[in-house]
Amino acid sequence: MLETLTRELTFGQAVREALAEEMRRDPRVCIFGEDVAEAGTPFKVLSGLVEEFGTERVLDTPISEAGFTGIAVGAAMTGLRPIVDIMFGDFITLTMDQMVNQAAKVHYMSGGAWKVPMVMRTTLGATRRSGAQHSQSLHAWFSHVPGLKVVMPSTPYDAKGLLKTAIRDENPVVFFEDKMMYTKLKGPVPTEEYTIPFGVADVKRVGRDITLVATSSMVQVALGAADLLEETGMSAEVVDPRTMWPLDEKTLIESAKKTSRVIVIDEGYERYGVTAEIAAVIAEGAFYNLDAPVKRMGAMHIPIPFSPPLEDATVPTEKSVFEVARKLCGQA
Amino acid sequence: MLETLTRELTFGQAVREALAEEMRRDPRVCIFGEDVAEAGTPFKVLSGLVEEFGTERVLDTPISEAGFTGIAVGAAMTGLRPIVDIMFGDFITLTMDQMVNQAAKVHYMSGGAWKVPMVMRTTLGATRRSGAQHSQSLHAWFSHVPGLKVVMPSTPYDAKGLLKTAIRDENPVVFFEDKMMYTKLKGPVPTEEYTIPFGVADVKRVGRDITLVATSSMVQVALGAADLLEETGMSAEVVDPRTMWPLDEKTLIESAKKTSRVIVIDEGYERYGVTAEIAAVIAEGAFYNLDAPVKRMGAMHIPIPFSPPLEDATVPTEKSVFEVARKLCGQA
Amino acid sequence: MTTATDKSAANSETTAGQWIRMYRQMVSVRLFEEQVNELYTRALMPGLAHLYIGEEAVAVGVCETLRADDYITSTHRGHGHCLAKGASPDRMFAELLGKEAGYCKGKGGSMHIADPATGNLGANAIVAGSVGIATGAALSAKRLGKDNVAVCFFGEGALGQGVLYEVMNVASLWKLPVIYVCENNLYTEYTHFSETTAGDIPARAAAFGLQAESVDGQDVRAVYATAGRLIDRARREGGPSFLVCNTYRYTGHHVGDINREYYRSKEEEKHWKTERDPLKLLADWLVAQGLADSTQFKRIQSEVEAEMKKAVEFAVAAPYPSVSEAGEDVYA
Amino acid sequence: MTTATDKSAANSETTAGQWIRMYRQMVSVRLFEEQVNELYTRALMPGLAHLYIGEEAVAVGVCETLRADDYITSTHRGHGHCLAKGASPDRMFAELLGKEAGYCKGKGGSMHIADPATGNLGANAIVAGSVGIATGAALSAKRLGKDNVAVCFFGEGALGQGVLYEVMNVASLWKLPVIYVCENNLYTEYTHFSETTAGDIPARAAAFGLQAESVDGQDVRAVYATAGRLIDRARREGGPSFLVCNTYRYTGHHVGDINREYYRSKEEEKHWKTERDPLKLLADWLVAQGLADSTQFKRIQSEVEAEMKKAVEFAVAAPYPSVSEAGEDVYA
Ligand SMILES: Cc1ncc(C[n+]2csc(CCOP(=O)(O)OP(=O)(O)O)c2C)c(N)n1
Ligand SMILES: Cc1ncc(C[n+]2csc(CCOP(=O)(O)OP(=O)(O)O)c2C)c(N)n1
Ligand SMILES: [Mg+2]
Ligand SMILES: [Mg+2]
Repeated sequence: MLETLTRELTFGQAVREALAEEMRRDPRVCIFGEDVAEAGTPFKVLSGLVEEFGTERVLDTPISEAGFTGIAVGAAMTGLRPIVDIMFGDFITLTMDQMVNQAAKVHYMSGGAWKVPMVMRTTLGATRRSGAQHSQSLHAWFSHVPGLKVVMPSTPYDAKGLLKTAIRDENPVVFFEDKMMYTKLKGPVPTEEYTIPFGVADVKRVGRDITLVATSSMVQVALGAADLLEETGMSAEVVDPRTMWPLDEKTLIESAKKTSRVIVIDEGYERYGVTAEIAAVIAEGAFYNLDAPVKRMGAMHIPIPFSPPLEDATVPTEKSVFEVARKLCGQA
Repeated sequence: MLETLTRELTFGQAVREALAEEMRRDPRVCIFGEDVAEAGTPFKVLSGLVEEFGTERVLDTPISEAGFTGIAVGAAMTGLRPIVDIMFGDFITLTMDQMVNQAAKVHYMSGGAWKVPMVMRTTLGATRRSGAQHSQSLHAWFSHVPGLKVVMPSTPYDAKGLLKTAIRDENPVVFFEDKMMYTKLKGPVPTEEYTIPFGVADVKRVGRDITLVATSSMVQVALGAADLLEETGMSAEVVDPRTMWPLDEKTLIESAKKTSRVIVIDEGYERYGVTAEIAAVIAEGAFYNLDAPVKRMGAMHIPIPFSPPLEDATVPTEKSVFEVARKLCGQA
Repeated sequence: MTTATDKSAANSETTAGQWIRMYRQMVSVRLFEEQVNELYTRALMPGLAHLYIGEEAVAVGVCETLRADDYITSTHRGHGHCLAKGASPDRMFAELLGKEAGYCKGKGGSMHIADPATGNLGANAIVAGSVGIATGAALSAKRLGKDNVAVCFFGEGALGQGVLYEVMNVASLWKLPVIYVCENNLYTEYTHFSETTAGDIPARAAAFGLQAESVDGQDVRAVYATAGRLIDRARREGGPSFLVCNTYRYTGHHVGDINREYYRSKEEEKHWKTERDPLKLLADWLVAQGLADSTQFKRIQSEVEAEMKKAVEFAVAAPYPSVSEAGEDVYA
Repeated sequence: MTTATDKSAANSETTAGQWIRMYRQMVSVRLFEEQVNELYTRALMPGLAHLYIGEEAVAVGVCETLRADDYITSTHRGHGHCLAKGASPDRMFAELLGKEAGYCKGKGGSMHIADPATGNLGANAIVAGSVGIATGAALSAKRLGKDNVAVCFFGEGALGQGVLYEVMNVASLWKLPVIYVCENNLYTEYTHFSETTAGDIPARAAAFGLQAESVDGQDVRAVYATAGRLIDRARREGGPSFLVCNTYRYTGHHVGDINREYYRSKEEEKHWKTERDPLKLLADWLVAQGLADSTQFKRIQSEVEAEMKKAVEFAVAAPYPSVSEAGEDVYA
């Protein structure tokens, strides 16, 4: 294999690069959303795209999440490959009908006659001091809906490779980006073209004593916890499913069988959240190999409070994961 | 205790009786929705209410699910106790912003200053030949949202008692009714006033060998399966959580500990559905007592097809539950 | 209100043959729907259906001005649009019966017929559910440099849904080739539209900058002329428009809605059927103009009757999909 | 457009003392916001805030015509509404800093201040998120036989959201005492409103049967007169209305939006600040009328400055809530 050149990119830069490359590759790809053009979104993730691709392909919309998502569905059915930008994941509430009753079902209801190759990019994650309506991680809803695919990248590398796959997919794909990572997380990204297939979990760290299944923002938390555990002589494996649907059950179960102890960590609300599905899958699939119950760590089951000390308490941290892991292994 | 008179009511009659009684009891209670007044809804569940309470309290709205749900939130904050009627549970897609970003969070975001005593009544359930946009069971979404309570009655008795509790609750409550039960399911309902507290599971049938946790429409399926199992000498316990939130974890775990085998049955999509939460709770809480993995049976992970033979295949049946139970107990 | 005396291009060029073709199309829709009712009463059709009888001039008048590569989106009351856009009755009946030979392999049913070959993006069981799709199709046409247009049919009940205004705003800003056709048949299910619709209907669209007109929806010549003008305008990049067609459904909201006197009088129904029948109005005019005589109408009637009978037989005899197909077509 | 020369009741009865009170209120809003910016630049405030500077005449002109028991709902740019409706700066600053002493115990933050004592149903971080709430409050007022009204403030960006039209339709049908106040400050985040708003703004409301007017939002006397008239009308059961206030925000979309030249010119900003300043316009008029002189304005300025300084000190010194409070106030 050829040596691959890589650079360090931020998460936001990796997303932008994926978009730019796919827009160059396929003239049908276009972007709509609020303040996506000159402003490049409030997160500045799209900066520069309108300059390269013009306002015909990077379209500022009114504040009409349902409307422009619905327009994307129709555009996708008829020859474009739209990417809609939903600024805060909390606003997907407004798009549920278009995504769930329309986008997700068109292909099936039409007996395969029509298809909807669109991507919704949106955000998740708390601790930004943005209050209860700008801090939720609502990916569990879309994960529950047949006909949609749900992607949750945790590194710049994954973000780029998975977003390119999403754009080329023939189905509606929802792509959740942790808003705190855009500028804060850097990582290596090859200069060469690559894509990452859906449904393939990534073992972010190999370990022996416990498996930490973590998604999106929680992958770095899990890796941090694994470092802390290592200092106490424990070896943690960190597995990132990367896509909620399709879900790579096999890799999750294999890791659980190997380590016999599992914590599932996700930033969505814990109750009826994605940790429940993943825990249930593992508890069933690795039933005869588990030495302890599968633990789940999600956001507290409360609206996200604004006040910093309260907000910080709602989300799993390296320390809290470390402590739960120690306890689960009978070390505390 | 006095002897209580009971009659047989249909599920729909029990719902109507609860509404009528609470409207008599509290003049602040009012109903809005589409075709709720003279038409009494397409399911005829509200027939007669407008005649008794007038169009000031039973209000026909435009086809504006988001709009009238939002109006209910504001009305609830300022002195009314609105009940909104969302005809098909599939249309909750349109209300997610009002329910999740507004109703569920007002109390918390205001530091307890305002409250939102409203009820959303809606439906779930397939096999009505209504197609993919009129057959979903989407209660998992609301169950995931802190600030909401979620109720899923399975009998006329429970429907009446739980609905009265919902109307008296000071919080937004979502009440899911299986549309197939309205006229098809009859059961005893006392003539005397009663309410049923939230968060208390009901053991619908006591058993020994396996626990069938079932919700809403699936309770009758589980009871039927239990009958079939009995014929083969197996004793199944049927536990109905009745409210998804608050969830009576204790009763579920105790039953699991007793029988050591569990199937969780619900008509929502299985993936990332409520079966996942319940299975995860039981797998954790009864970890040391389970003789087999917790099994989950939900709707197939596909949009609900119209064609009868296909639609029938999407939902758990007495027979399929029976078979899974036999297998789980090593009998097949 | 535009009348048939309009001297629009579309109208003046229309030949006798075209009017007779439109007459036949209207007969087809009516007889198709009569067969649907028959299938329902003979308990051969699963579920319900919403008949278009009485409104034939709208679908036919509009669709006759469209090309095969123009798009339409339709509603729960969609058989008329579907047929008028060119679908064959046999595959439509097959779909209504949930058969493999149906347009959607039986997965869609009455409310979801879709057909790429005739530009039918799909009927929709969500009120206003397709307004985004139609607008998106118009966006594709514009971006891909084609001169085709999209027609979005909906009942006046859809005026209650906010998403309509969201997409009209965008269509107006982006000058998209889309025509919103509002079929005002006076009722939304069981409620008169005046109870749910404030203000002035065309003014609503005009306020968003759309060209807005009203037409007698029982007069196919008027519909054809006005729709033709608006469609032509859209094709020549004149932007979106809105057309209210005032019409009436002769029968119930759905096939099971038999006793209707609590929401509308028999006299009212009779008035429309006898005085305002679109087939009769066109036939009378053709006769008065000396363009056709009653033998022609009789021949058309019996030809179409035979065609429908054959189509029903085909559908009744056709096999159901095999259960294994339930899991197909979820993802493209 | 209504001007200050209107001979409305509200206006002619207004005394010099009232105008001076309004001047002081506008100064309070401005100085409050300057302190917010200061707190942000000193890194004492968590998150961001959206300043109301430049728009003071709208909140003050409207709220001065309201009673304490009238309701308002507000937006992400809500400090001005809150203060004008009677909130105290100290508890507001405390809320912005996430302190226990804040209006929402620190759980809400800048975008969620709510206060039953002053009829403030809450600011809202969802664009158009409170339109249902305000309309529902008006419904309560009407049903409970009170004569209070609800005012719904929103930016012109909310015109993109369909739910606004849904609730205006209902308000019009049910003749609810609600006034929709659209603050057109020309920009939605970083995009000029003309790029996202088709047609004619007041015509949109008029088409739904609302009384619709526009007013110079920099002229507090004009706002006061026109709002007073519409509010009075609502109170006397004249139904809902819609008031566009044409205004401008002097600073960025939020405190961090410093470099704005890519979306608007410095000249434009300067023009509004120097020619159209609401404080200056009122002061000049008061002087011209001989109702006040510059010493009075100076005194007001220094009194308010002192008040704000004290309020900030209170807030900075106030304690955070204890972490255990995170779990409180989720359910009432
Ligand atoms: C979002 C949504 N709400 C409610 C319904 C239930 N529903 C089906 S048809 C209908 C009335 C539609 O009236 P209109 O749009 O005038 O069409 P018509 O039936 O008169 O052709 C309603 C309320 C629905 N299908 N979708
Ligand atoms: C539903 C929703 N979409 C997008 C946003 C992000 N957002 C916050 S403020 C804003 C612009 C609002 O503009 P406008 O309504 O004119 O109010 P202004 O900021 O000018 O006062 C946007 C798009 C949001 N908060 N809610
Ligand atoms: Mg209608
Ligand atoms: Mg603005």
